[in-house]
Amino acid sequence: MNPIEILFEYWPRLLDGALMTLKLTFLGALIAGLVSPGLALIRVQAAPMAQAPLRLYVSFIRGTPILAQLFLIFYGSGQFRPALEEWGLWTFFRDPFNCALLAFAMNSTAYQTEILRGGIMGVPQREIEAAKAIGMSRSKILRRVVFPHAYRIAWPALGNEVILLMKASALASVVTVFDVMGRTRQIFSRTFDFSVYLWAALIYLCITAAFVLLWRQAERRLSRHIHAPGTPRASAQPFKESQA
Amino acid sequence: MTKPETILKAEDIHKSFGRLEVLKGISLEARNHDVISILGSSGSGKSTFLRCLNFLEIPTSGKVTVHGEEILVKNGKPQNVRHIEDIRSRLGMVFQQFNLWTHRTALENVMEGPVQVKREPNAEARDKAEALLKRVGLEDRMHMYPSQLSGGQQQRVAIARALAMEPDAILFDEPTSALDPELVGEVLKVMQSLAAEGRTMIVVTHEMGFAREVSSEVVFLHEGRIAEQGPPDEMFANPKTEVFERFISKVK
Amino acid sequence: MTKPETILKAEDIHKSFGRLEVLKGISLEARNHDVISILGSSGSGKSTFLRCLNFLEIPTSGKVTVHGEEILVKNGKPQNVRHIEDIRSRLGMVFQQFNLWTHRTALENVMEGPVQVKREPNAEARDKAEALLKRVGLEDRMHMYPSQLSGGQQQRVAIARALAMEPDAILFDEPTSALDPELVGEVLKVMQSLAAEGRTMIVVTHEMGFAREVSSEVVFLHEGRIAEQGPPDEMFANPKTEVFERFISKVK
Amino acid sequence: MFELFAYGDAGWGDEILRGLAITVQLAIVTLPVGLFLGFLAAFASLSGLRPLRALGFGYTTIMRGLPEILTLFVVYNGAGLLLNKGLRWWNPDAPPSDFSPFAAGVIALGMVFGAFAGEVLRGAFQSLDKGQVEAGRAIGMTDRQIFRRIQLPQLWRFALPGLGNLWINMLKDTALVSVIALDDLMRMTKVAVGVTKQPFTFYLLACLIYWAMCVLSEVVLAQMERRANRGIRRAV
Amino acid sequence: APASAQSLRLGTEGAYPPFNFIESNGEIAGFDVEIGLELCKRIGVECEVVAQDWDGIIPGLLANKYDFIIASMFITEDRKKQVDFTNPYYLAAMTHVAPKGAGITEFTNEALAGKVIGAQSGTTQADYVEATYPDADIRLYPTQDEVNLDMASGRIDLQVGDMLPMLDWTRKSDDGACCELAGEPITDPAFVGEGVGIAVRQEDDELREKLNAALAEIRADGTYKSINDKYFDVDVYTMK
Ligand SMILES: Nc1ncnc2c1ncn2[C@@H]1O[C@H](COP(=O)(O)OP(=O)(O)OP(=O)(O)O)[C@@H](O)[C@H]1O
Ligand SMILES: Nc1ncnc2c1ncn2[C@@H]1O[C@H](COP(=O)(O)OP(=O)(O)OP(=O)(O)O)[C@@H](O)[C@H]1O
Ligand SMILES: [Mg+2]
Ligand SMILES: [Mg+2]
Repeated sequence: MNPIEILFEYWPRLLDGALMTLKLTFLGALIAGLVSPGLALIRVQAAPMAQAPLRLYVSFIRGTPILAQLFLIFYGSGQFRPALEEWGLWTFFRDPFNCALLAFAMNSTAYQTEILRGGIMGVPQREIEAAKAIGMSRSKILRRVVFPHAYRIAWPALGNEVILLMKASALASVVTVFDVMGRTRQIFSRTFDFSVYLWAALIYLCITAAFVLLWRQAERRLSRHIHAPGTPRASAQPFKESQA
Repeated sequence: MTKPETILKAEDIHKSFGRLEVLKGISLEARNHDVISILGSSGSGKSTFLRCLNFLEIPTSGKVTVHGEEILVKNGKPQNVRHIEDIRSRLGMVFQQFNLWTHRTALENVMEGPVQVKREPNAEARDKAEALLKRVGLEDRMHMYPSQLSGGQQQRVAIARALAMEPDAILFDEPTSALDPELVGEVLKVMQSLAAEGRTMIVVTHEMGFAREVSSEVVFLHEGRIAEQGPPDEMFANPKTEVFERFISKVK
Repeated sequence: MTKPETILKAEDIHKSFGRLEVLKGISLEARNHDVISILGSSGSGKSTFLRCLNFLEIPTSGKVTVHGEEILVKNGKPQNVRHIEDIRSRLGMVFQQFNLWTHRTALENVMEGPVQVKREPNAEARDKAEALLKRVGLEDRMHMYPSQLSGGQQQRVAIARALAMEPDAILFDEPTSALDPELVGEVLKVMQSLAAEGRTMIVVTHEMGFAREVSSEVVFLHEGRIAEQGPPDEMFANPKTEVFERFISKVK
Repeated sequence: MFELFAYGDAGWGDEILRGLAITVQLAIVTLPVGLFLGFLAAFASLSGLRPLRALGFGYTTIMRGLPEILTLFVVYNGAGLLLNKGLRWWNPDAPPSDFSPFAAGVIALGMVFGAFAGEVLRGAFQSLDKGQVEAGRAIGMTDRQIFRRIQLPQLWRFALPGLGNLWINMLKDTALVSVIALDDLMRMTKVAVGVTKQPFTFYLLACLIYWAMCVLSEVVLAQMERRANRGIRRAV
Repeated sequence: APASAQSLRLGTEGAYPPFNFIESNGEIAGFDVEIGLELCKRIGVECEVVAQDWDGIIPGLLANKYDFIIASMFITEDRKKQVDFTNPYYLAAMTHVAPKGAGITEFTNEALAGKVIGAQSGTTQADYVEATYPDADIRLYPTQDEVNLDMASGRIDLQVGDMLPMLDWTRKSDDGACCELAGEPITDPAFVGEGVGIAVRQEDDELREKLNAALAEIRADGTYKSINDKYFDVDVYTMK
């Protein structure tokens, strides 16, 4: 078969896989995105002792292959089925999709936490003071000043992390979740036609490219205030951020 | 005009950083319509004192009373932590480096406090903010980001931001010293007009002209203590202490 | 002393960056023992000319002859590319920013050229380097890294590095202008002693004192051309062109 | 439980250690291959020739955008087929050639490492101070000498943190070769799980071993960075 | 061609007990492997055993990672397009396996709709499941070991596997005790084909012939039977 025929015959499966890849990536990144701000705050503000478990967690995630984490969660949970059933968690762990998502979300949480921590530490102290000076409460300062800045600073790194997550999601196929990679291997084991791998590569590259474009678009919106259009910049501001 | 009432009172403020005692017991009272200038050479503790007034620095000990609301500090612990945000919202502050929120436009900077802290409705806050920006001469710059404004314009936005909270008094920490000389004037003019309106202001400054002409009282800090204090004309004409004499001879 | 012979000759050097013509035909001849100071206001092309002499910038056209070895450039293409490294090794260069190799100690910086380019044996190069560092007053700093040295010390190492190649002439590009004022003296002293030894030197400088007292000839560049040229005493006493007159009145 | 990890026929200690040895071997052999490709990619991206630059850009961009496991499969399944097809086209009687999982692992991981390293090295080259190079030119050094004596030693300082991260990632990525039946640490763990039916125990053990290797690497890298920065920060 | 070589490489999977599996000493063993090694002996060559994941087992042969595959591979039309097979060295049937007491008796798409059914990816079992139960929730695993592992931990309701390994697993292993064979053996020739064969590259006719001859020899002289009896109660060559 030639590459075009392969595509004609198997595109529904590949599409199916692509949707699964997107679903895993999106949900994984989203869950991590919801959890990481709180954890990042702990990393910035909490006492060193209180941070210890979090640091251990981050170090473990960063120091172990995600494949191993995936196996640990998926097959490992099977070893504890009676206990998990007792706590009512087995229905969750029974589904391989949940296990894969859990692994990716935990993984991404660790990375996103560290990235966001860097962002928070980069927020200009002076702007925080200005917020204190008008009597804003701590939580408001976080919401209105700290996080908008922190996200702008962290944005490019967060984008990279999402791409890494998307690539990692290709491992889901080893625990029977059939993403692009899984579908590809399945088609290959049937046709032994190498070109299906090239189609898979193309799919991944397209997803990445589309994502990069979107992310940049968002970044431009987020950093409007830095390179805002249409005003004389040469004549303005002898004092910019950096000169403080 | 109303009869002068005490708006802000600081009693025996002490502040140490580690082993370094920067403020060694400062008391000050600001009544309605007072414009108090704080002078002193670099490192004498002017900024630290100002920041203690609205608890951006927590004093080591002392008492601050704003319009009846009082906070007592002992051993570096404010006795009534809840009131701190309240006191801050009653004292406007204008910083040397402006400290505008770079991710918000001029208008949004000014609206932020009323909407977020005082919970005013958006529309109302917007009207007020527009009026204030007009007041400081920036009606045509309302939708610009701080990075698009000159230093003098930024500082005027910062003043409008402080005014928007309708504070009982405004604290200024060297509001013109980060500005290019040619931009200083526009900010001083706004401050002068605030003084003329009868606003209560406490101003740390190196602008002798302002201190002499605008302020109702001058306080001279030296090594963490008030070395001299009084109406500007008198003080500048007859410096009583040697340190103040030396100071004015240097800065003129 | 030997009779003056021509060491370095530049003929009709042109240099453009894109459409901007920075050098519009400069010729210069340096004979044995000459110390030529190049003056000129910022942007007049001094650095560019100096860098053209040892082909750190490739001139657009012109001819450079060093001690008989000549390189002709036409349309931005040197006609004899092989000789470029040769010419460079015969002309020492001392940069404004010193440009010491940060990953090598002072001694290693000085030894690098003789060992790597001239293929001298290590031991010999080391002896010579040590002598040179002593010569510039750094015998006790030989094993330090550039980051551990003051600016003046770094520049003296850079001079020793240039000397180690036993060059026919040394080019200096504003060797003191990146230095704190208090460190300028030590470098000028070393340069003065080099001049006294009879070294051929071409120096881009803003140090009028050096230009007047040490150099045998002064060249004043203006907008990419030599506006005036001659012995220093004469030139400074009777500026012939208006631009040079304005220049010396400004820098004094 | 500890008899599970015993050394010898009964326990899995020896198998896992043997797997660990393969993992370490794979990483150590891949490193120079990846660095070499990284330098090639960096030179290509910095070259004055437009096609070469495009090639460098294409390689680094595509490789960084693909899942590592896909690269591994492409190399493992595809390269072998291609190789043989090519050989046969060139010489129909040629004996089919061999392509071991180890070689596939080295090539695939090396290509991934090379793409990321290319970017790290390019950045490092670009952050080198121009004056340092000019000083070399000014004493008549050739471009080769300048590269070897000046740029390369200073490059490490800028590139080391990035390369260190890549090394740790690569160490972890070696786990992927278990999927193509190379008997590395991860695969031996899988085998042990298959027999003992104790997935949690063994996968946790594998995680701990990888973790230890990464932490050790970090310690060594920190040491190397300190060395690379000697002479940069003031020592006094 | 490798048939005349002094040594050959035998490709197998190593995750398919009792046919091929890795022992706790790291050696690959099992019925397939023993038969394969015996055949080598008869041909008169040394054989090295190479483990290969199932997905890549045919590409591996084509890429010359080994010279023949003896890995319980069904002889099917699809595969014949890529490789050649020897005569079958045992007969094949597939079976359903369900947890004990699951009470699954009816094996139709309707009855099993929504059930979680497992199989090893890339096998004829997988093809069978996908073709027969399109409405079920199908899970495909890289190895049979992993299907078993997940069946034992209760993630799947039903699996389709090779008859013999499944018999072995449910009767002899601890974790397999959870489950039992269900329904009739599946012998549909569309899936099971002619039986289980040894795969060689299509150009290696000579090797194929030698393997066939050797197979007939061990079958005739009883060597086959003695190996067979180490693993199974029935003669897998005839399934009787
Ligand atoms: N956060 C801090 N930690 C330690 N020391 C501090 C801190 N803030 C200020 N100081 C010290 O307190 C002293 C007074 O500082 P302060 O900023 O109040 O002086 P100032 O009168 O405002 O001077 P300037 O005119 O330079 O602004 C200085 O010696 C300063 O170094
Ligand atoms: N690489 C370059 N590309 C483009 N223009 C350049 C380059 N180098 C120098 N120029 C331009 O050439 C002109 C002369 O520069 P040059 O550095 O020679 O001046 P200079 O006399 O040394 O000035 P200074 O005293 O400031 O060092 C300037 O207008 C400068 O902008
Ligand atoms: Mg101050
Ligand atoms: Mg210059």
